[in-house]
Amino acid sequence: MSILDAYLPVVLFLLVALVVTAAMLAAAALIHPSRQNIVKSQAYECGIETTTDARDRYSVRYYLVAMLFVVFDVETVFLFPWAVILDELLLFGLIEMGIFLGILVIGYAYAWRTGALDWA
Amino acid sequence: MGTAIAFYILAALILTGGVLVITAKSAVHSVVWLVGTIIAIAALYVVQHAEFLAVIQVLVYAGGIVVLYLFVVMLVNLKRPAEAIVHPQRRERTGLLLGGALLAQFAAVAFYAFNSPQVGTAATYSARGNVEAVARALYVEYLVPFEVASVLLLVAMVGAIVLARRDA
Amino acid sequence: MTTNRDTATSAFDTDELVINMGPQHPSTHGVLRLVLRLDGERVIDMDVVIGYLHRGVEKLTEQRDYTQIVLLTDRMDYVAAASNNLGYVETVEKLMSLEVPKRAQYIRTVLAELQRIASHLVWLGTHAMDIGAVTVFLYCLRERELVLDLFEEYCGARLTYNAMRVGGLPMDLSTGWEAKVRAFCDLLPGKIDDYETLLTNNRIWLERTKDVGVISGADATAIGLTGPALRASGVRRDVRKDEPYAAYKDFDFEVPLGTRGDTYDRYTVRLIEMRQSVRIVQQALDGMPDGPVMGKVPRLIKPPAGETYHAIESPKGELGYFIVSDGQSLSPYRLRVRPPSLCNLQALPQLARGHLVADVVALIGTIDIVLGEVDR
Amino acid sequence: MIDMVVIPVFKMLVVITAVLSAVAYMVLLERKVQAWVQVRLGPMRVGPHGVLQPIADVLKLITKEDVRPASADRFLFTLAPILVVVPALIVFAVVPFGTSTTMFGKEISLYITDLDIGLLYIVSVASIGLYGLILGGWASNSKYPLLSSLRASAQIVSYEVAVTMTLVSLIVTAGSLSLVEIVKAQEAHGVWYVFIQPVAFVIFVIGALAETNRAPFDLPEAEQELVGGFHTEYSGMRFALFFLAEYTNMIVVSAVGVTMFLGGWLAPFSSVSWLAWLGLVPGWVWFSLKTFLLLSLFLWIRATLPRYRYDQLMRLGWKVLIPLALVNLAVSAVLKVLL
Repeated sequence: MSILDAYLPVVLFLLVALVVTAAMLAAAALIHPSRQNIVKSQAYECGIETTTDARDRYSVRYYLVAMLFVVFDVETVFLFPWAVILDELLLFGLIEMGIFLGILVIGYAYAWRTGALDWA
Repeated sequence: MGTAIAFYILAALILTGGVLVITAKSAVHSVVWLVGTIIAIAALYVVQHAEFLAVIQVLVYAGGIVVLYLFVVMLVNLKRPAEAIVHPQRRERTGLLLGGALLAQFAAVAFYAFNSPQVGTAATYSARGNVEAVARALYVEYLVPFEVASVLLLVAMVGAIVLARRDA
Repeated sequence: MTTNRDTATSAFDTDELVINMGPQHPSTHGVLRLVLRLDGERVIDMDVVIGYLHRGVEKLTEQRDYTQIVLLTDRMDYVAAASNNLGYVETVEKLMSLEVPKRAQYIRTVLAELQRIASHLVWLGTHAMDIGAVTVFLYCLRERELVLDLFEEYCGARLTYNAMRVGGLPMDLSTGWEAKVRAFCDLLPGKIDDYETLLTNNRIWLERTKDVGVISGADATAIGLTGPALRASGVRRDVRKDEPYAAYKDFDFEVPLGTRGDTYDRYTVRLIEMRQSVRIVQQALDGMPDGPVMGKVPRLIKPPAGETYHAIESPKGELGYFIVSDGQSLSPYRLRVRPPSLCNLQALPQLARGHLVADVVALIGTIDIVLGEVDR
Repeated sequence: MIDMVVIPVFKMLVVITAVLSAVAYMVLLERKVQAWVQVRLGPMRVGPHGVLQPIADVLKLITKEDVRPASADRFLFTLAPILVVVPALIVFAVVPFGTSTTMFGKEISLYITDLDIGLLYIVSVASIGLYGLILGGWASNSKYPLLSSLRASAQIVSYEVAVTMTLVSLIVTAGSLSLVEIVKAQEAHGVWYVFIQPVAFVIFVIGALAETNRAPFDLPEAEQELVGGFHTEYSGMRFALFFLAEYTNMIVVSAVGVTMFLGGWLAPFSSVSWLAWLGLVPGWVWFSLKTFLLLSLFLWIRATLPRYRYDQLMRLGWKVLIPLALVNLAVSAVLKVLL
């Protein structure tokens, strides 16, 4: 089986899932009533008219979490192929990944020390 | 045959996505189109038998870096008036310059690709799968770049913390 | 690393987010509105906006005769109507220097303590639910139903009892009621153990309540906290002990105190109070005297000219009534309530400052407010 | 053509139908389990013991008006629910429900496809679902949903790191990224990986709860705080899609957990001779049963525990689970090399 044969079902599944989802939305759109009015289409804020805009600048912490995530994400990406062939690399693999992770653990420790991992 | 059809469909999707990224009015819409483009590129990798690269493309770019973009787009409120644009023409000039540089780079890559001997990608594709080929290349042949990558990640992490902590 | 939030204009500067919590919000325990100013999810400051449930109870009393007012008091703290009744009738009795029969005093004490249990059960259930432990809520309400059954059998109503009269009680106990109360008293401690199994040593519960909303005894006194919220900060103040009313001086019970004044202490203090209430009820039933339940009261209740203040320990704290009579009218010249919910609510901004949004919800729960009483 | 398209599409429709009905009945099951824990009955009105309640729910959601806030971003408001549902569904492409079965004289595999990088496929596709949550909150242009979607995205990415690391330590043990191969490796080892990697399993379950926004990590949806979360402004079918995605994701993580740790379609006690008859039960039955048990654990936890606060949740993710997962990975790797 070639690689494309294995991936064709994935593409088909994507299309099927999209069609099913769209069909659900479309079916509901045909059936459900639509009686919009001004009050109904206000954004919810506990019954009070909103005075300030919701789309505002947010705490930088969210950004920091995303940044740290990207770093760790890339790190785990390196781990996956390594884990697969660890039985070939053996001690060599252990040491090279030890160095790789060791360097990252320094960064992790730095993040811990500076409080970047504390939300509050 | 099937590969060719897939290639052209995906290439069309990627180009459309790319155009939508730069023409979308809202920055958030741009980010959404960027995700679509990245996924289409990932599919193109699969067609090129680089399935590992494809999932990594989705996992790291679509699932990580673009989330970061989205946060940035949300973080810096784009509705605020731009503060520091003194010369609008300067921005245009910079844009033209960068665009030109990019085109030159494309030309160079294309020129190089046409004039160099074929690199055997298929040869490295082993029977037990793509991941192992990548793994072997990464952890045996390119050991030093791999270890250097961890330093790069360390710098990224420290840099992010320093930047974010500056005012907080 | 210096804090220069006021002057910084860099791209990492965060805008303050002003968000309304309430009046239509599931955890504000009624129609309370909090205007939160947030940095991320951290509360910088908040304004408490009240008045959405204002019905002018105090003004209405000027148009009602003294017996009718009992009905109005029901609707203030509507999860503890009997306590409201008790505070009011005792104030009028004090104003008129009426003697209340001993049996009536004992029954009033039983009712007030059952009411305390019911009110604390509602508090525990909603407080736990605000923190996400939904099951505790249903368990608490299950036991509260039993208290409501007892009240229903006593006076016919389950929420707004109108259970007391100036000078005594409207009716004596029905036969068999005392046995049912005893059965409930035997049952409840085991049930409280059940709640404690779910919460007291639960890691998440501890993390959510310990060191959240800490207030020192001095601060608590200064801001006017009363009731369990005050005692959790280590201040020994309980009207039942300090200025005994009804039949409290006849009974032996402890007043639990907290040490740190955090949400967890307020939780444990109220749990112990429920257990102590059971003790009081049992002692009252054991020593229940015979006799009439209504004292000698003139047909028309018309207190002499004068004014008086009297307070009781309602489940939420010191509930005081101040009544001014002109000596001629059948209605008070002025009636003023000192509602514990309102006094305790004043502490909310101070408790919440610097905490996260999720804590605000826990703090509203921990100070145990009823908006009917806050707004009146 | 039949092998390439018709049979796979048929399988996909079967999977989607099964997932959709499983979701519908999981909602009922959740309400019933919660009710039993809380000494009440749960839905009883629609059908005997409420068994038709899911159908009533679906009808209600379909016929309900779909309100969109005036200030919302039209395009993204509609796109967001689709973006959460589709990734949740297509993850099932690589989940093996069993090995194969014979139908109409043809051998049909009980999975849609077997990818060499199956596990990475799951991780990466699942990461796309995040956009639906962020965009749903942002497109609503309403404060509570926006706070919630920021919470959701930070929470999900935080726990994704730990969960992915536990998966890596499992791959160290199994030596493959294909889910079919991982189950076969468990068969060959003669032991489910939950017994080899118990710590990884615990981290996985905790992370799974957090990534699917389930109690005690249901902060993005905490109705007591954020009145419902990123889908506050949604109603009707678009809301139903968010709902569908959440429960589909629960099934996904349970199915992945079963495949990775609980032997997938394998029958239990295969080494005990007098229980060998358990192997006669079809594999997909075992698979469903184990998934169901893991899901019930989710429901049980929800009925028991209070909710974490945001900083505590982040601390648990970054300061407890990630180091633990790293240590676990190191130990697994060292043991693998030495033994």
